[in-house]
Amino acid sequence: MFPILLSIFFPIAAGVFLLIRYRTPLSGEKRNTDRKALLLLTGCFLVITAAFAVAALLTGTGKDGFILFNLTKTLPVYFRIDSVGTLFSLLAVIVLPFAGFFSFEYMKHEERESRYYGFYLLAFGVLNGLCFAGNLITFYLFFELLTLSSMPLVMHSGSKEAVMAGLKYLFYSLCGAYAALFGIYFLYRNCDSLTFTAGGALRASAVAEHGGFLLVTAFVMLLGFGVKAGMFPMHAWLPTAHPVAPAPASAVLSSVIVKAGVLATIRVLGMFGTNFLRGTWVQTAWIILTLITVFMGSLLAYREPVLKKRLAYSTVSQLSYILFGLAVMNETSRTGALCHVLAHGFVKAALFLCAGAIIYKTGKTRVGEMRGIGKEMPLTLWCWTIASLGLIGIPPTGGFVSKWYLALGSLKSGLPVFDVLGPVILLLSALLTAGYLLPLTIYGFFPGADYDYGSLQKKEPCKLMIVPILILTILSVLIGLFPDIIASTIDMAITGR
Amino acid sequence: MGQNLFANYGEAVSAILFCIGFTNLLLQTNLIKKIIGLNIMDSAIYLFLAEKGYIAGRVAPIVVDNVTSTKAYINPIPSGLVLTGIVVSVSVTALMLSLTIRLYTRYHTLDLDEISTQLKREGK
Amino acid sequence: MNFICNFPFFSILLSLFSGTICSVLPAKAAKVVNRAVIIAVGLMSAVLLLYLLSTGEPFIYWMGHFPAPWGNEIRAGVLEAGMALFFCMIMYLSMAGGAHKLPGEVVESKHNLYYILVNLLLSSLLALVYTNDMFTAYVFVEINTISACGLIMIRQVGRTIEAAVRYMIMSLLGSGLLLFGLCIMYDLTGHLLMSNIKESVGLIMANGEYQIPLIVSVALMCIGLCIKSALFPFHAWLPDAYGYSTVSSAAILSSLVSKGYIFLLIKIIYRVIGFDIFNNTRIIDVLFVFGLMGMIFGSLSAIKEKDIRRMIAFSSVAQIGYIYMGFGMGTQAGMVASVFHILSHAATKSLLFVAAIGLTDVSGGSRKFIDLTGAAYRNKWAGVAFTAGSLSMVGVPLFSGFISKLLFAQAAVQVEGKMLASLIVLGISTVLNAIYFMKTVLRIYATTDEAAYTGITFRDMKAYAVTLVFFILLNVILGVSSQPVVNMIEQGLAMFA
Amino acid sequence: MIILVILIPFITGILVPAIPFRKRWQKEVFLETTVVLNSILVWYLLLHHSDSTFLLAHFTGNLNISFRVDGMSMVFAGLVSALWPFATLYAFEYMTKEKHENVFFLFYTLTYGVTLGIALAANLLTMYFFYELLTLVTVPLVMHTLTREAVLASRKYLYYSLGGAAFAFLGLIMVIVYGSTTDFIFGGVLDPAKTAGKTNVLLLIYVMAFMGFGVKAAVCPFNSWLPQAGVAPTPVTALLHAVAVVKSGAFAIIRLTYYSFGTDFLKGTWAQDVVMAVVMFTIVYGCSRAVKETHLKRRLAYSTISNLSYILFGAVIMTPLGLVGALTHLVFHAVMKICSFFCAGAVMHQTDRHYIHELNGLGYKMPRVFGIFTISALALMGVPGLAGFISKWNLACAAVESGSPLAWGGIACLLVSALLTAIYMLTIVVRAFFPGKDFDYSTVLDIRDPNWKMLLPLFVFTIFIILFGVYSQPIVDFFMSVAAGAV
Repeated sequence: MFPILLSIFFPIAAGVFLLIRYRTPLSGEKRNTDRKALLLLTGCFLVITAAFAVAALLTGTGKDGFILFNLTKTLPVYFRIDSVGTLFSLLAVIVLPFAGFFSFEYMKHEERESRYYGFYLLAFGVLNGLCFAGNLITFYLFFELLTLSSMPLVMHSGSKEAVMAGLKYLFYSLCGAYAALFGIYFLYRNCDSLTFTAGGALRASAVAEHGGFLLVTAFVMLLGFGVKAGMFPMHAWLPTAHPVAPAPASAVLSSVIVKAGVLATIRVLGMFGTNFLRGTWVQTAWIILTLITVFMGSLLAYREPVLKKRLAYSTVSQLSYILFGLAVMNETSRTGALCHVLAHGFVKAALFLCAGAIIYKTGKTRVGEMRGIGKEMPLTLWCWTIASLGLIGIPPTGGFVSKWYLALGSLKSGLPVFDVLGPVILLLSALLTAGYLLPLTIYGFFPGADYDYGSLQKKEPCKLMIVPILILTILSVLIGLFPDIIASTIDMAITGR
Repeated sequence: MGQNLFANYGEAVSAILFCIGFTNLLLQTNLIKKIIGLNIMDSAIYLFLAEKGYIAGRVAPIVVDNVTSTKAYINPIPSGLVLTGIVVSVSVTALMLSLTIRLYTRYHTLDLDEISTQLKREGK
Repeated sequence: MNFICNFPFFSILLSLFSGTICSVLPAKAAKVVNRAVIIAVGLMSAVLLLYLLSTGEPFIYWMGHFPAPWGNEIRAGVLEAGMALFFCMIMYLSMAGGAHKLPGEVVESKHNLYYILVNLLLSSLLALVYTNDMFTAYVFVEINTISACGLIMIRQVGRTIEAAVRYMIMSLLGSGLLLFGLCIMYDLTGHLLMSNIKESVGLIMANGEYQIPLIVSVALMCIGLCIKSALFPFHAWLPDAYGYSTVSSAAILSSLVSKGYIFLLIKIIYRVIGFDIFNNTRIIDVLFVFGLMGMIFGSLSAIKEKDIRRMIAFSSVAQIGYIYMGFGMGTQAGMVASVFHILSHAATKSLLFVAAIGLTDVSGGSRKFIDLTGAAYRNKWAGVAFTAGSLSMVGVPLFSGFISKLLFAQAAVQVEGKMLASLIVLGISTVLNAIYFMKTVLRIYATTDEAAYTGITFRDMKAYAVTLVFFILLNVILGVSSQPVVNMIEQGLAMFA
Repeated sequence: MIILVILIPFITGILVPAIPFRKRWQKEVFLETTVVLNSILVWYLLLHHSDSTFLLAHFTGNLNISFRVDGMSMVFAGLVSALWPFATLYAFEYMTKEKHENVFFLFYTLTYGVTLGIALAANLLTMYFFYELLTLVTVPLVMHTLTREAVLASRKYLYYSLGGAAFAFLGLIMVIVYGSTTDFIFGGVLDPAKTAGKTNVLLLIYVMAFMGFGVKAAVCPFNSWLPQAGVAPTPVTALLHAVAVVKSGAFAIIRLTYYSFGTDFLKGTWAQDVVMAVVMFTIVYGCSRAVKETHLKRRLAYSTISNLSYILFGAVIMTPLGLVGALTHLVFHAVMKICSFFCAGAVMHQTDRHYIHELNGLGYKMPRVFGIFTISALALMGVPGLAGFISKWNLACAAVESGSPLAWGGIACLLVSALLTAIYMLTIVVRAFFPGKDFDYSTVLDIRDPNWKMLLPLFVFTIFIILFGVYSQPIVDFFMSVAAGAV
């Protein structure tokens, strides 16, 4: 119980502490400019939080769940660790500290760093809460808080575009959250409790009575949470928010925070039960949407010249791989989906950090300008290349494993049309992925004969930046090398506990 | 209906006269004509009363030759009413005429609408 | 026969006689006589009222001791005595409230004439209230008209003379119709005393002969009195007459003269035709419709008005509409409400006229709203009084207007076909009332450049202020302890039958 | 005892201009003490109430002015008396910049008494009486600055309120005539024997009376007075136009619906559908206008319009759960909105800035005020863990429970409105904290947080927002028992 609570509330408290302690001085106050102390504190806090979270996962105290307090009699704030939660928590625990360390260097020249770190910690705590939430209300609580605490990260630079992008992110997310809330109200009425239970919590009598309306509700909820996961037609916030946010924030946003939408979708499926939804119009509609997103995202990314925006579109596309896996609703595809959560998480974090490093060092944002970058920052670009391969799905990276399962699941599903169409589109999209990721490698290492080698400078970033990138890249390869460990965890996730 | 009208021609005439007087009083713009209308209207009513009070073949209710039977005389009350009414209408007419004089000395016209427009022009 | 039974006769005679006396007295003495007579009559009426309440029986007083059907009669019941008392109170207060303005409004040499007219008016009103003879009623209606006309034109300005002429013309039309109707009635029944006519009317209705002439005669009388009391389409004369005459005249005219006619109409309805017979005619529907229209259009005209006195005058049109609506309902409750409204409107409207003059005085004599800005600060008493009057008109609880509204509404609910119409019009009319009265109230409390005018203190206008206080008290008493008054009205109406 | 709590503010109010205070603080102490004492008295009264009715005066017939404490009165009187002392404290500081202080405090304190009168009224007539009175005593407050704007606003306020009361009056008449009594009895007082065959007329009148009382609760299309009335000093706008006055409208509607006409009579009729549709429209309309509005207080006023209709939405669901939702939002919204209004007032008082585009960068200069503003904004949006979530949850659950598709549509309205709330509230917050890169901080150099008199109420309200958000069980339980007619 305590590790869970600590993993949630310690970072929140720490974040608030940073916000207050290092706030912008009022007129007449002395400015507190001790940057080193701030970084040190942040670093410690990040590590401690991660430690708490790992402890919570390892000790297994949260398996039985516990109620923290009751909002009202029927609305407990309830925490429980299950395997899906474990998986997502694992991702957060790994990505967030490293991206945090990366920021130490990256944020050097930004104003109001304390605000960034404060909200960063807040978001960390909230993410932990999200993963450990044991019922829908608790989940919703942290879901809202996640939006609110990550919004300042997007807006951080304070430029007009950033503020507008932050607001766009906020309103899209809230729109989705409220759509989901609509469903929660009805679930509350038609379930015995809002606690996550395997195989659906709907009352049989309710299903019999207004099953049709419940299907609508389910669809609304899937759409609503889908906003966070960038599902078409509500994906537009992603490509706006990512380019303006600081790179480490984009990394976290893209690799972890948007996964909250995926987690939410899994929870919704859990509440309704796949048996209730399988074969209904809801499934069909959902699959169509995900496939559109997969293809469209890749296509847009392919046409996008700005690097970070290209990555954002890529995220849109990749997340819908996961959603597609969930929408097919059989075990194989689900395994694939969960695998892809991890794979994409590590890869995308690595990619964004690479992009960040490049931008930080060279100030170039467009792919076209980055000719010859491999000569200047070879290590960074190697990492980029390896991670890219993971995303495209070249064995032995993690991406290959997950896409394999996805395609397999789809083919096994027996759905009309989509059992084949799905894998075809996934393949097409993978081709496009190669098309938009690899040019940087190619032009970076092979700038062409007319490239002016004379102006080359050594621009490899410092260790604080390169080490996180390296680790994340290695991880993305590792999960491909040892898929068994992952698969067994995921199997556990599917079977229930 | 037609028969009744003919039989009570006096009343019918007085009603018509009343209407004539009424419309004159209401619609004429000239003050003097209005007052004439007023008098026609009042007279019509007196005619009506007199017509009602008179019974053919009887005499005025003044006792002569000690005939005390009520059958011999007409009803004296309508006549009394007519007298009272005349007094009232005379006084009212007098008041109206005096008002007319005042207005005429001020505005040099007898047309009520004209007076109104002049008043509006005065703005008070 | 008890001595008290002489009081009605005494009061009529006293006021007539004092009128004659005043013509030879100097102005000061005339004023004293006038006041004394009003008080004396008021006292007599009060004693009479107490006597009647104690006996519980109305009595008939034979003028000159000729028995019916030959003699002339006076009849006194609770309602008559109460009305007489109330008329005296209002008249006294109105005279007192306008007294300080008199020198400015009327030529010095004509002051005693003014008091003659007032006395004459009082006597005719009393006669209208007490008489049991139709023709006497007609004669006093004319006397009333003449004296009212005199009161209007005593202030010698172009507008008042013109208004007097218009008033005269309309009144003459009305009284002509009344007289004609009366003659037909006499023709049909052969009687002039109300009680005797009623018997004959009963017979006529029972026989079925001469019904149409009877209805025609009733209609003629009704229309005649409606014209004289300024029911909606016949109100053209009213704003000028009330708007430009002296203060006391306006107060008396609006609150007493028209009410005298209305009271006569009530008597005709109850004592001559019979309540039930009257209600079976279509006439009440006509009265009802015109009452409603009066309520709306009177208020609309008032809203458009830019002159405070004319606005109050137009408001009278609306209020008379209320009274006729009560008649139109054709129930006992409606009648009670109407009678109560006669009282409440009389008390309120004279208050408003008197208060308005206080406000215009401190605004350079201008009656335009724009000049009244902030007047309530310059003359606080008048401001408060005007506010109280307005609130009563709008129907705020604690003031008399609320009770009449309450009674009207309660009465309306009991009438099947007319309920919705009357309730809705009542609501709309309240809104309209609120608009123009509250506009004025806010205007007089809005700020202004106070240096432009000099304020008035209590010391400058003791009599005036005291009058206002009495007026307000009267309003509040009617509003708070209305039950005895209502009981009295019910008792009085019962005595009519 | 009951009459005392209504009279004390009256007397205090009248004494304020009458006593020649030598120093300002003496007046403050006097006022604050009496107000606090009165509030304590009210709470004592509520906690030790008996069922007896206190008859003050007899009107005509069976109509009288009388007072009684029942569940609803406890909710409203408790709310009002809890907020008033803080608002008064806040007003002391705020009014240092305004003129005619004595007149202000006279009417401000009078309003306290009148509002308590509404809360404690035992029958419809008494409530109507105080309802009218409330309009009258608050008009001078709206008019306070005496600018042209203020006069126009107060004129509109008067027209609307009195006009509304005129139609509410019709409802009163119906209850007098068709009810067995005018007293408030849970479940309604209409006499079935009398109403037979007159159902439709009664329903029509109910709709009219609803709209009539709805004027004060700013139901569309009778809402335009509220934003205009924002010209009043902020303590007035905050306390009256976010709590006392507008909630009186909602309170009156609840009384009318649950205690006079009765839900048995109204539920499932066309009248319910009509009023629910109106309310739903208002919810969305108010929010949309708030988004468009650029003046800070007016934006909050539009937000109030929308939120009041949340309360009414709960009320017109006409189930006990709906009433619970309405009551929860009645209380919680009061705290949230007064908090955000006080923040707005603090900004205006400290900086003289009234429009939202002028708020750029103030967040760093007034961190406490804007921090609290952020919390109240989040609460209004309905973020879980803060008060707004609980009330919206109760409302939505009641709507789901009622099973009527229209009410389900209402949930959608609630959610759309929540999104719009986020837009209009958070843009302010974002402006304050993210003024843009090229923002010139020298323009906000001398601005700082207000002193403790203003901050203390803010902090207290914030604590309550959070407290209600995380631990609302006892109070919701209490509402449950009220809604079951048990108290």
